[in-house]
Amino acid sequence: MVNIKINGIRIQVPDHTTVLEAAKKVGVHIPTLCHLKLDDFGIVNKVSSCRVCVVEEIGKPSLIPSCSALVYEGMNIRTDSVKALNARRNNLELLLSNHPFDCLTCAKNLQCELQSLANELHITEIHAKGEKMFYPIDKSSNAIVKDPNKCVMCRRCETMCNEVQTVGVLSAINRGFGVVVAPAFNIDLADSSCTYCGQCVAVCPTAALIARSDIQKVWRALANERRHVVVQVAPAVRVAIGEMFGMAPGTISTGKVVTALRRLGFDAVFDTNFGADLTIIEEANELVHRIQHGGVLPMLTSCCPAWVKFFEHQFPDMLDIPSTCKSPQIMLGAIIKSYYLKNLDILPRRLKVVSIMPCVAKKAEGARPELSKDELNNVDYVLSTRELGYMIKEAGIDFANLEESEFDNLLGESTGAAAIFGTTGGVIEAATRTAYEMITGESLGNVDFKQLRGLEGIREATVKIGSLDLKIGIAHGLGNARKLLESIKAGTSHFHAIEIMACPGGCIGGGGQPYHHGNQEILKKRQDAIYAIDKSLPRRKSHENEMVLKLYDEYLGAPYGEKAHDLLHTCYTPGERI
Amino acid sequence: MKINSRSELVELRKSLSNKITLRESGATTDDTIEILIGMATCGIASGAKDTYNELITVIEDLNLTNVKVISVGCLGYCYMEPTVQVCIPGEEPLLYGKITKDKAFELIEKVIVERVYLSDNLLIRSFDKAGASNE
Amino acid sequence: MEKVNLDLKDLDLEKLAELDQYILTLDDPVERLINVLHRAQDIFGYLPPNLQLYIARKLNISAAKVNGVVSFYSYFTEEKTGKYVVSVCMGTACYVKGAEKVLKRVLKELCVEKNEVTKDGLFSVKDVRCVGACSLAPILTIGETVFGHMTEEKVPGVLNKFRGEINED
Amino acid sequence: MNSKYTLLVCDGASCKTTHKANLAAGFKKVIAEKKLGEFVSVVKTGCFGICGQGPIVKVLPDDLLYVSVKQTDIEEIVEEHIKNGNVVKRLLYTDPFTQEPVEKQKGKKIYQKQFRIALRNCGLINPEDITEYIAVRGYEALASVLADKTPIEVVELMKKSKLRGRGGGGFPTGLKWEFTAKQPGNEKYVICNADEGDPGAFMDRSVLEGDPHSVLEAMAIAGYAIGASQGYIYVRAEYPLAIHRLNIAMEQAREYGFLGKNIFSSGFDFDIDIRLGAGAFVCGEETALIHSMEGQRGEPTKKPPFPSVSGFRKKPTSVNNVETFANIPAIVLNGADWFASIGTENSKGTKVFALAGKINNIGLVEVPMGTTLREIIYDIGGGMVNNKEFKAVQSGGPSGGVIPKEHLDTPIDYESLKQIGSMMGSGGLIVLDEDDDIVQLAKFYLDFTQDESCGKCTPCRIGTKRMYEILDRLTKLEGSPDDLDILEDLAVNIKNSALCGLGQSAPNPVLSTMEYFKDEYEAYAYRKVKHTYSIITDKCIGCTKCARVCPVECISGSVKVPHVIDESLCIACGACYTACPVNAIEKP
Repeated sequence: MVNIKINGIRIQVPDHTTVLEAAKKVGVHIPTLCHLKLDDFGIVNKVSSCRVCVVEEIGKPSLIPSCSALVYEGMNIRTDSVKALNARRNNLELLLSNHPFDCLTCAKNLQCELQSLANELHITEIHAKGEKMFYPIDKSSNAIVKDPNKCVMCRRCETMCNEVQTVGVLSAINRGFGVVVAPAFNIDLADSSCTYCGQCVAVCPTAALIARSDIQKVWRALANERRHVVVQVAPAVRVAIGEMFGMAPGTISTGKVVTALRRLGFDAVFDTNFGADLTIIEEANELVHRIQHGGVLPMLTSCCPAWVKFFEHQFPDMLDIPSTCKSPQIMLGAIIKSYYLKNLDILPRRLKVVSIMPCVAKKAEGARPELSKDELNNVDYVLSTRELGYMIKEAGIDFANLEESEFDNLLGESTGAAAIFGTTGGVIEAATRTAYEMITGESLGNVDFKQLRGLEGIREATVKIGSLDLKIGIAHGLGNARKLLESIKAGTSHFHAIEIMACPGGCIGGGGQPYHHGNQEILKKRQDAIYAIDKSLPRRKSHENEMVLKLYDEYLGAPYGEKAHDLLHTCYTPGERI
Repeated sequence: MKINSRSELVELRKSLSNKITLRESGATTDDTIEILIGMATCGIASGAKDTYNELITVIEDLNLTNVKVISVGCLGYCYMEPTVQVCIPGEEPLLYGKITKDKAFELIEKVIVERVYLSDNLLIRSFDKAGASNE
Repeated sequence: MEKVNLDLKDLDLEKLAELDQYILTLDDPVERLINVLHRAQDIFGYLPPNLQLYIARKLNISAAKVNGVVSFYSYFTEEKTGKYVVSVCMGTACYVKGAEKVLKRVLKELCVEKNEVTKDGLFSVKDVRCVGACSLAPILTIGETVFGHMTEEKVPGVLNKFRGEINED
Repeated sequence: MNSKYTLLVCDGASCKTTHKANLAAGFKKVIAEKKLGEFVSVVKTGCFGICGQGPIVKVLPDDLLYVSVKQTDIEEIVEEHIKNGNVVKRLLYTDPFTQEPVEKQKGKKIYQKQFRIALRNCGLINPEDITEYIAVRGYEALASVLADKTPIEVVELMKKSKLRGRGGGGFPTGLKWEFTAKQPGNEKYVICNADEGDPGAFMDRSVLEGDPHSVLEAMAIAGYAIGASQGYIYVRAEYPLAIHRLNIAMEQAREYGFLGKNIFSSGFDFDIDIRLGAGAFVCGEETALIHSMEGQRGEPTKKPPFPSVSGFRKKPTSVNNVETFANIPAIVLNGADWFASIGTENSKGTKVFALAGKINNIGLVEVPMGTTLREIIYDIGGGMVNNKEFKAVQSGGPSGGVIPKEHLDTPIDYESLKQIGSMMGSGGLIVLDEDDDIVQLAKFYLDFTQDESCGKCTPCRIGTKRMYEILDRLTKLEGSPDDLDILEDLAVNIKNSALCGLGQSAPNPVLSTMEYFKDEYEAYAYRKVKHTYSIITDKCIGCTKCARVCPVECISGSVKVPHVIDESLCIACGACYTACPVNAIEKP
């Protein structure tokens, strides 16, 4: 413990406390911008570059950054000195002097940390105006829009892309005033090995990196009476969207989401969880098939499109180990475009499938050419959780007070196994529940495989299934996935099955979720809600989903069979690493 | 040749002491005349390489077997580059500036052969330095 | 946007072999990335994107990292240079003695902008920070040759010397 | 009479021609007559440089000077001094400052204002021949610390010498070593900062090119003191000759066993490797330098942690610059007290300056701390080119400031320079004369800084750009008085809140020029700057030279009639000003 003084207040704090944390303890607020702290995931962005959080240390000529300066015995800090306040204002003014003033039409309007700061410090005039940086806006990808002109060089995205996700697409390029965060040679994101995991988007304080908006396209589809527009909702959406309407993080709003979607004019509201149950049946069958027929092991899950793109670019020589299963959203899209379509009397083109996803990469997944049939995509438009929130707001729907309603029952039933797809460990737990009964032929009493749960980046567990010790690996965050993959490549790890999700925490922490601004408490609440849904459902194993069984019965035939392959499985293409 | 101890090093240095006393005061037991030429970047940029080559040529042409040309670093007189220090045994070493290629012959002829000074090029050594020869 | 050439097949194999050879001698080539880039620039004359990509693959690091480093340091050039690089020293000593005028005259004589190559491929011009030969200010270097005490008037003559060399070839 | 005298008799060109004296022959004759030949030798020497008082005779080993020696004085000198050992007081050199006769030459400021420690071997030894370095007691400092001192004693010696870092900040070298030495762990590093990025400074280059072994030796001493067995020299790629000579020196040092395993059979291992810079001024900052050595972008990180705790490869690292290292063998050999006896109270030893700009003797000088700028510029530097009026001297490069006339007599040391708004920096001194435009100069520096900014922190990345823009506006007469306030506010803020030392010092060229030359800024801000040349009618002799050189033909007038400049056409190129033989043209 060390004794320090902040604004004249004496306080004792532990060693290795930052000045910022210490100030918080005595009720002193210090504005920050580049600072980002996600302890649970081992992330601290400590570039100390924005100089917005500077404070005065008595006796030192230069101001110090409170977000990264550590306390020491006898330290005497003034956070409120004129020198510090002026520096903060001045630095914020400088950032604003190099920022486009299109706040009114900016995708981040009222969500922007820079804007909040300008408000907080009451900046009403920019004194030192001058040339603004100019780089073209990159709209090349289906998922992410990059506008370097709005970049404040906080480097959070670079930290996420390189240190957390180890994708290595983003770096600071050039120097001085011309510095920009970009892929190598400033090429378009679409030409890079970007996985569209969206973690950069999740942490960007401004609109320099945002998810591509598909709201207008969806409005247009809904407005066209000749279109039959159906929607599906991913498991992680229902535990996060409430946050956009002032509800507590982790509030389960499944029924309200369904009501809201109907009010927005969707012709049918389906549950991606149905697709998830379908995925489990296919995946469990594939796993059992591989184990029993000496196929390639381990089998890796393939639900996460960012993860798929990651291994295509980073491990192009290992494309035979991921499961060939499409993701739940695409499986459901494929079923809608075939099974559901056949009962409608419309031209295939007029059926539009919209997905509500917690994810940025799902936008790009929807557009992958191999995931279309007869030149029609399995999914047409992908909206993020945030985008749905904006649409609901725009339509004037009082979300918090909506009555609840049920999914359309044709493709609306789901089990607890599907619900937990939204969090790290969930997919593999769901698969284990089904594989257990498939292999042993016995009914599983306790479905809670707690050894698979948690938030550690890499987890290992062995599940006893009859005579088989099923070895399972779990990783979330692509950096952790890389470590696991490399150990497999090196032959040091031996697993039967591995689940990987690209985002820290899994889909609950997806790049399309309401901004959590680095508050990991929110992520924990979302995760708790996911498990609560699982617990509340009468059926908790995918193969007990009666609608899914009916689908196989009526339409698909045998799980992992010929028709299932045609509709529900895919293939992978090696990519370049750049 | 690896030096294994301080005493070996001191022995070696003592055997080399002529080199330095000649350059510092002119004292030496040898009769070799040394011409030191400043060959740092600034010297070279001013043409010291050409001067160096020319000096060698002239010395060979005149068959002056006791004159050695040694390239050294920068003395700091950048405005007078290329600079040359002539060390004649028994005489105070003298410094000359602006010894370009076309001055090389004159320098050898006048200073080394005729033993007179090139007054226009004479440079006043304006520094004292931390001693090396004292122990 | 102009498409960046990332085709590794366009790189000279012999030169690549020389670079590979050098990289093999390093115990930690990733830490010594800057040395690798120096050598690559020595061999190829400049560091085009596909060469940077090649180095990234070779060292198993991201191309963004390599490009981030290359674009940070002014010694590295991503553009092809002229046969002769005319470097006008813009150190303070040269500046106070009129280096700006010399630079302007060079650009005017060659009808190029900074870092641009003349149509005949003979010259490119860049400004450099202090060459360290301040007594000769203002300075201009072409290749290894240093021209001191430059004036605007001397510029055409100096350039002509190099133009002449070409005619003699 | 038991010692042998040497008489050094001035035979310099000046003495020879002005006095037509053949003193040497005269002395020889008298000595022969008195049969003193075996006790005294006469050596003709070159000019001593105080030709106004020549001819001069120097008596060794007494080391004293007789001035204005005439043929008639020979008898007395030989009889009194050589034979009887009495000094001939009436001929003694008189100190111009104290008006006292000087009996001892060395250690007193007679005519040698310079004292060389760091540059002691530059220009005197062949840098590519290790035996020449050995001949000047090379590697004896290393040998002696390995034989006689513990690492802690070496640190204590450095602390006692009060040597401070010569790269800019002036942090005490001994303390830096002590911090590094005290860190736990066996893996530590010594780094030599040879990234001399300051435009107009070239002392480090000179040391590396002229005396590379002194740096290698000092690095080994540092390695021993802090417990490191590996050193690195981070050197600018723009210094190919220095790199070449360092490589040769390292090879030879290894051959002699001064680098490598078990140096001087002491069990101490130390080796050195070179890392190249690639053209980034910011890499002179030690954290940026370390990142660059690790193959990263040269962006500084905040301190603490200091490199002495977490540096290269996150291990304790001591970073010292070339000139600092070059002092160290001399300190070890001559003792900490010797070093601490030179200089001022808080700044010991000497400092090398690179003199450039509008000064006659451009070059490197090394003077004891406490020497005044006037002495450096006029006594050593030979004064202003063309006898122009001195305006200011810019010291410390892009991190420093200008020092105007009124501070010419400030004794230079770390504190005094800081006090007058400049800094020691690496030691570049650019002398400016009346023709130099101070605002343009500030603009030049800001252009440099914003170009060399790494771009990491807000104040440096955007702030220096905005400062440059304001200066650009002002100099184009497009600015306003408000700009001056904004400029100053920006400067203060950047100084207070930039991330690294370079960013924090970037506004110095503006702050110091605004302090001393406020009127020049105001002239631009109020747009009072006349930007055309004009002819002073009274002085013009009508020679037509100006009219002939004018590129826009805006000067009219006939022969022997005062000419006139059409100010509406004048482009202020200054050609007429240069051409005018009678200074009849007035600058804008």
